Amino acid sequence: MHRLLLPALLLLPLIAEAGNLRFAEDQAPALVNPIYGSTMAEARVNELVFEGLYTDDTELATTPALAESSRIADDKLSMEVTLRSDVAWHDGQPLTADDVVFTIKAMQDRATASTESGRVAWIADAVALDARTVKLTFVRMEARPEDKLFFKILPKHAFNGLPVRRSDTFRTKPVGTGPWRLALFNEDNSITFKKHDGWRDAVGIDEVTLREVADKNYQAKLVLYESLEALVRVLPRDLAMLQNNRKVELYPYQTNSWWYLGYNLNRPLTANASVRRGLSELVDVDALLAPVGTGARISGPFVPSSPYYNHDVEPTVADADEAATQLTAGGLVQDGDTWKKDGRAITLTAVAPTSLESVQEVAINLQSQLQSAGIKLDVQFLDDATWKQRVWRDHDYDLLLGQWTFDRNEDIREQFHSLGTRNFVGYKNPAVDALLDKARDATDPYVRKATLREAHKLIAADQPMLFLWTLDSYAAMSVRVKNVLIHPFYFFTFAPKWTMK
Amino acid sequence: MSPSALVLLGALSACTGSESAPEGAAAPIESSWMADLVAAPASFAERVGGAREGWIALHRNDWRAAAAAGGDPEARSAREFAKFYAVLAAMDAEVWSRMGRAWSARGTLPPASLLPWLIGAALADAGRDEEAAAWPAGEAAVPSVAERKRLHDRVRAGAADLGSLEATQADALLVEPVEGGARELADPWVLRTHARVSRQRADAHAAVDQALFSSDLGAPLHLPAAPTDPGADADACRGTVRELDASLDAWRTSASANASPEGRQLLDDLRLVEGARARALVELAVTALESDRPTCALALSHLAIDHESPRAIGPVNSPTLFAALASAELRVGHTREALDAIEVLVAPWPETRGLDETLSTLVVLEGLDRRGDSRE
Amino acid sequence: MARFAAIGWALAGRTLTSILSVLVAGTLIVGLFARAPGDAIDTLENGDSVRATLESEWGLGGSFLARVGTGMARLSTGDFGESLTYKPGVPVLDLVRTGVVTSAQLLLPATLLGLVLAFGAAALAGGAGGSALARIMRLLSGISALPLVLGALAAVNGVNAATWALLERGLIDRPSWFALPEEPGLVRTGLAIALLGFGSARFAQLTRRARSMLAVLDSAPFVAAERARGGPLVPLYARHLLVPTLRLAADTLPALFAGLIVVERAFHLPGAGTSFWESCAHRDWPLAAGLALAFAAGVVGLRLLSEAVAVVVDPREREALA
Amino acid sequence: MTLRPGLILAFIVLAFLPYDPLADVGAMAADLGAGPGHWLGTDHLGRDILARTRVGGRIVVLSGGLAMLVAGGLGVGLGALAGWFGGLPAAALRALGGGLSAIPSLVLVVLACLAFGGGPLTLAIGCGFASVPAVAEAVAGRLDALRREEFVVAARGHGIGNARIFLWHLLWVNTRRLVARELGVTLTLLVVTEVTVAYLGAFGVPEPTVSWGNMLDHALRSGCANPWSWGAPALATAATVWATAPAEEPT
Repeated sequence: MHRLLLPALLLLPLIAEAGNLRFAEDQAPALVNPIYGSTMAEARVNELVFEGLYTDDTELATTPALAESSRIADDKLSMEVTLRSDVAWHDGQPLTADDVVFTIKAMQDRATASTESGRVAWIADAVALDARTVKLTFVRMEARPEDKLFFKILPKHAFNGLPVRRSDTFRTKPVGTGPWRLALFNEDNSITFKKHDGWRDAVGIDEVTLREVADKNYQAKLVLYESLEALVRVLPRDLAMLQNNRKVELYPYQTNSWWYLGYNLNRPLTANASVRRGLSELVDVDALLAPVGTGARISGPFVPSSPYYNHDVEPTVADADEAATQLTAGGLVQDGDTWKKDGRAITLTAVAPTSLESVQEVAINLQSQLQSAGIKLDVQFLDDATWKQRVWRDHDYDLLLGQWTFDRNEDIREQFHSLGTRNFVGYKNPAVDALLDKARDATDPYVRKATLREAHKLIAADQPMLFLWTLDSYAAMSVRVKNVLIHPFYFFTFAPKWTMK
Repeated sequence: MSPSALVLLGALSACTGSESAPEGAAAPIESSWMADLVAAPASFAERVGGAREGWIALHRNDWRAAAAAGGDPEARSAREFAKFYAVLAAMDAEVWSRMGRAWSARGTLPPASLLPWLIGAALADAGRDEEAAAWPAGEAAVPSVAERKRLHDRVRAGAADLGSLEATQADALLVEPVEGGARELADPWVLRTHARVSRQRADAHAAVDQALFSSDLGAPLHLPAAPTDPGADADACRGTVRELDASLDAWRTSASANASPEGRQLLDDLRLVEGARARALVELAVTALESDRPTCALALSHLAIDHESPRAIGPVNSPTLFAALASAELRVGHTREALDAIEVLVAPWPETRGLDETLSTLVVLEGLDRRGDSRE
Repeated sequence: MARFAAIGWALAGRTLTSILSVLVAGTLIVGLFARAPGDAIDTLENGDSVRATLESEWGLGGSFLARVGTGMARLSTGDFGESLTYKPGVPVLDLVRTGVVTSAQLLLPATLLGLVLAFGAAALAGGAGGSALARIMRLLSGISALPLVLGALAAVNGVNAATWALLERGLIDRPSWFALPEEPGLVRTGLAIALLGFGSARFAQLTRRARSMLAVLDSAPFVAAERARGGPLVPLYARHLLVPTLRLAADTLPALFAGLIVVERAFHLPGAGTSFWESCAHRDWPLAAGLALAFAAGVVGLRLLSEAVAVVVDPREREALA
Repeated sequence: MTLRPGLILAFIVLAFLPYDPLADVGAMAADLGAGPGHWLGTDHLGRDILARTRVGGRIVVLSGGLAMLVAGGLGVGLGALAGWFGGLPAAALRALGGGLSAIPSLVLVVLACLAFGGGPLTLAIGCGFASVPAVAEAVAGRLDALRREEFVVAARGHGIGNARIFLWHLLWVNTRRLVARELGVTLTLLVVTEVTVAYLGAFGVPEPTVSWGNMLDHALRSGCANPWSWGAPALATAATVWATAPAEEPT
């Protein structure tokens, strides 16, 4: 019975002191360890507790965090990073170069099985020259390696060597260098963080508490009832309630996420491009969007405000006749009011993740529209584990309703390159592959923009997916929280500057 | 957003939450045009007079229709145009400046391109001479660009009409072929030309006393004194907005309590309070931008937006609000969010396409080496 | 002595069957879990990149039968292992213990409340009777038949809204238990116990069983004799009701577990019910199997206990066994 | 309350009157209150609530029926075997039945939905299996008690074959009311489990099949615009549970 859980049984009532910021997550992180954590909830908690060599400044430009300075070698194949001297771990130990080397080696170690190893794949070797300098050699030439040194650093002394295990005692008492230290895992999955007094800068809020509120209906109400001071994502239907309230302020923030209806290109029916185009033209997307909330239609794999969005490509519009010609061209026959292939009525199976908010409403509307157009669609709602197996590995579906969220670089390579690890619709277009490679290597922003807009056009023409919409997302903050600056992806990067009245 | 389909906020919150109790002292709003209108709804007809359509268009922030209606609405819309273009012109110069700085810091500026000359031209045109000095100046090397510059000079001198610029807005100023693609360069003068011409037109109109649908709330609103620590500026401005909200809530409750049913309907259907509040906050945000307090301008713009239709121009969200928001986001360093705000203006205002393109190039430039990440 | 031996043998037989039952339950649980699509590795973000290493470490590789084999092998040697994805690395026995302790604080009072309500209503109905009382009883059992989900959510939202209305008008200051389901406190636990004991048609079932038990006793000859002698009826009833009530409790416990999961999720109470539900969603089969087995063993143990008590207390049971 | 056959017939007929859940979807008619076109108003997707509550009965009839069939068939079969022969089969039944009944029925149904995918079929078979031990124990107990009764010995004396005694005298005459009560409990179990599983997560009856659990879950999740959207399914569930739970212990 590890020590920490026992005291939690006392469950002292968590009353709202002045310095206690309470925020809600749908699900508390199972593990507070950056080399294993990768859901958004875990990324936000890691932002409170750990630090990387570099981070974003308030103007979202790369700025040193644990690193004091760095020197890139002339051949751009290696660099030397000098660490700050005034940094202490939460348990008082000083930060050393060995910690940085240990973290990189741990993430690259096979037996550790770190799901974040992709972040250090570009580092060939890491050597500690002295207590405060690390020499990194790269696999390829890197123009600005600092942009890729955001991964969080772990204390070597808190582990007993490699391989690192999920069940190491580190999980009961995570140690970082961040502005808050993890004080207590509470019984009801909430986590309490206390200010790290030895941090290199002032921390405005004494205590931060993560509350696990699985039922989204309560989250907005708890902000109204002043049981929570911050809500990371407000549901569209709660906007009106919170906008009226003078004790809460809404902060819009940019997330590059869009919904799509994917076609399985490995299935004979949906492998045919005209069938896909026909199906897309049967769907009235604006009617699907109505129950979900405010958002904007898209015609390709980018959000409309993205630099790579090609505005010359129009979103598909519901057009029954055009759909009919496309489906007939695709080899389907319209018999009465149902579509048939080789004499048999068309029945498609669609899968959707239950964890996606309002996905049930969208699926029912979609079924209703396709049924009145003569195509029977049955939808299966899968929980996360079944989704991964059915969609990511077995590709066992005809249609797929889902959402992708990208960070600021909107790198669609994994989704649309024929070798992409997340290209589970099975999309292969050599021209698009060439464009994606060119965009990745381009050093001229105009060229990258033009290339990816061209890719947008080609992908929209191939229609591997019916691109649906992007939704507006908001965070809600109590007015008692002052000086609020929200990082669009990691949310808490500037939290040390926040204060509470 | 058609006026008739205005969202009645009260109905929505009945089920999921309760109205917050109003508090805060009454304010001199009683002497504002809103108070007179609600007290005597019948007076709306004669205050609007002949240009009824114009005033309705002004209420919807559709300035072109208001200008076409002539009379007072035309004068008021001319002033709105001038303010709108002034904000955009200043932002345009800032985008060119930041792109120039970011690209030269990276050291990969294409030598054979006209881009450096354009950056210099934009900065010089905006009067930022010491910055322009670092960039190539002199005659435009490409004849079509020089010809465009002369067209702008003629329009600014009044020798040519603004309409002649319309034809040029459809595509880029210059398309430079580059290895495996093309570089579409935007026109660096168009927004300052619009700003100057609209300023001249606004001054030509006599002052308008009719304050209907204006940002005048009885007592002039002032920016709070800039605090010593720039970080706390946003909160100081948020404080001003909270005081304004408190007095607006107090006035609204008392006004609708003793107003006639038509007065109350006018108040709710036309969203008079939300509209006037948004206009007042936008005016404050523009002043904050001019006095170089972007974080304050950003806070004011966020609080002015009607979150129910956040990407549509209407009685609450005016074009200047989006311009001020984009400019504030850019100056605070949130280039991507600035692009998000400008996006709303590109369709109704084609002359902003050039600014949109240059801004999107800056966004790409800043993230060129970042490692992309995606999640379901 | 022969009689004692016979009883001993019979009880030993019963214990053997009980152990066999727990094993049957274990195999069923592990089998169903191994059949489920998607495994613990799938719940990890980009888990596929580390599938090979984790599959061998967590015993998830191989065919369906292989997975059931490893699962049963580990369980039978008492090695419940560690939670894989819900609370990575925490030994399953710890989680089961804390879960059962927290849930017991709900289950036992709820069962008690259910029985007290049932016997109270049964005694009242049996006594003066009269249509008014019967109508109230029917209404109560109707209300208790309302889905527990609705009762739980209505309770939470209703109590919150009422308190907030009072709070906003300044009539009361902020109670420490406000707002449900977040803040721990007596109101939250009390509501949970009341709903669990009374909800999902529990009232109707228990009252029916209680009334039949009382009816049997009322007509029993020795009770009539005792009443004729004017002696104290209550201890007599108590002695005779002990065994059937224990058996009734043993039967209601499994049914209460369904209500437990709903109540724990609605009131955000961290008990065995929430842990079980989360471990299913996370495909954390060691924890899910551990929890389900603990509960199965608990139910079988309680049944065994009620039989043992019956044998000790009731001579007729002893005869039946011999 | 003993169920009058007429009531059951009306319930079944009402449930199976034609209704196309998908054709009823219409965003324009979302969240209407009770009105002329829709007596109980519409839900957040514009679908008529009265019609859906009525059609929700299909799951009760179909899945409920299947669950009772599974519970009845297996339960009576195993129970009769153990009751009639006693000894080893009785012990085997007690072990098997004990194991099955030790797992809470919701856990069994959830694991079945996890393994075979949610839906009315899995729910029915899951609830059926969860009720088998109760039915088997009831039947075995009664048969075991009756086996030694005089009238059985006397019947044998009259030369009536074992099979006839077993089938008519014991199974039909004496245990049918007992089995009916247990099947009533099975039906209650199905209705309650369906609502619980729909609220908890991914395993309920999938759209667009109409079920009270779905209706209740969607209504609570999408704000409480029209009170009937959660009121109607809740009342329907309560009425069914109340009706199928027999008031008195059958002798």
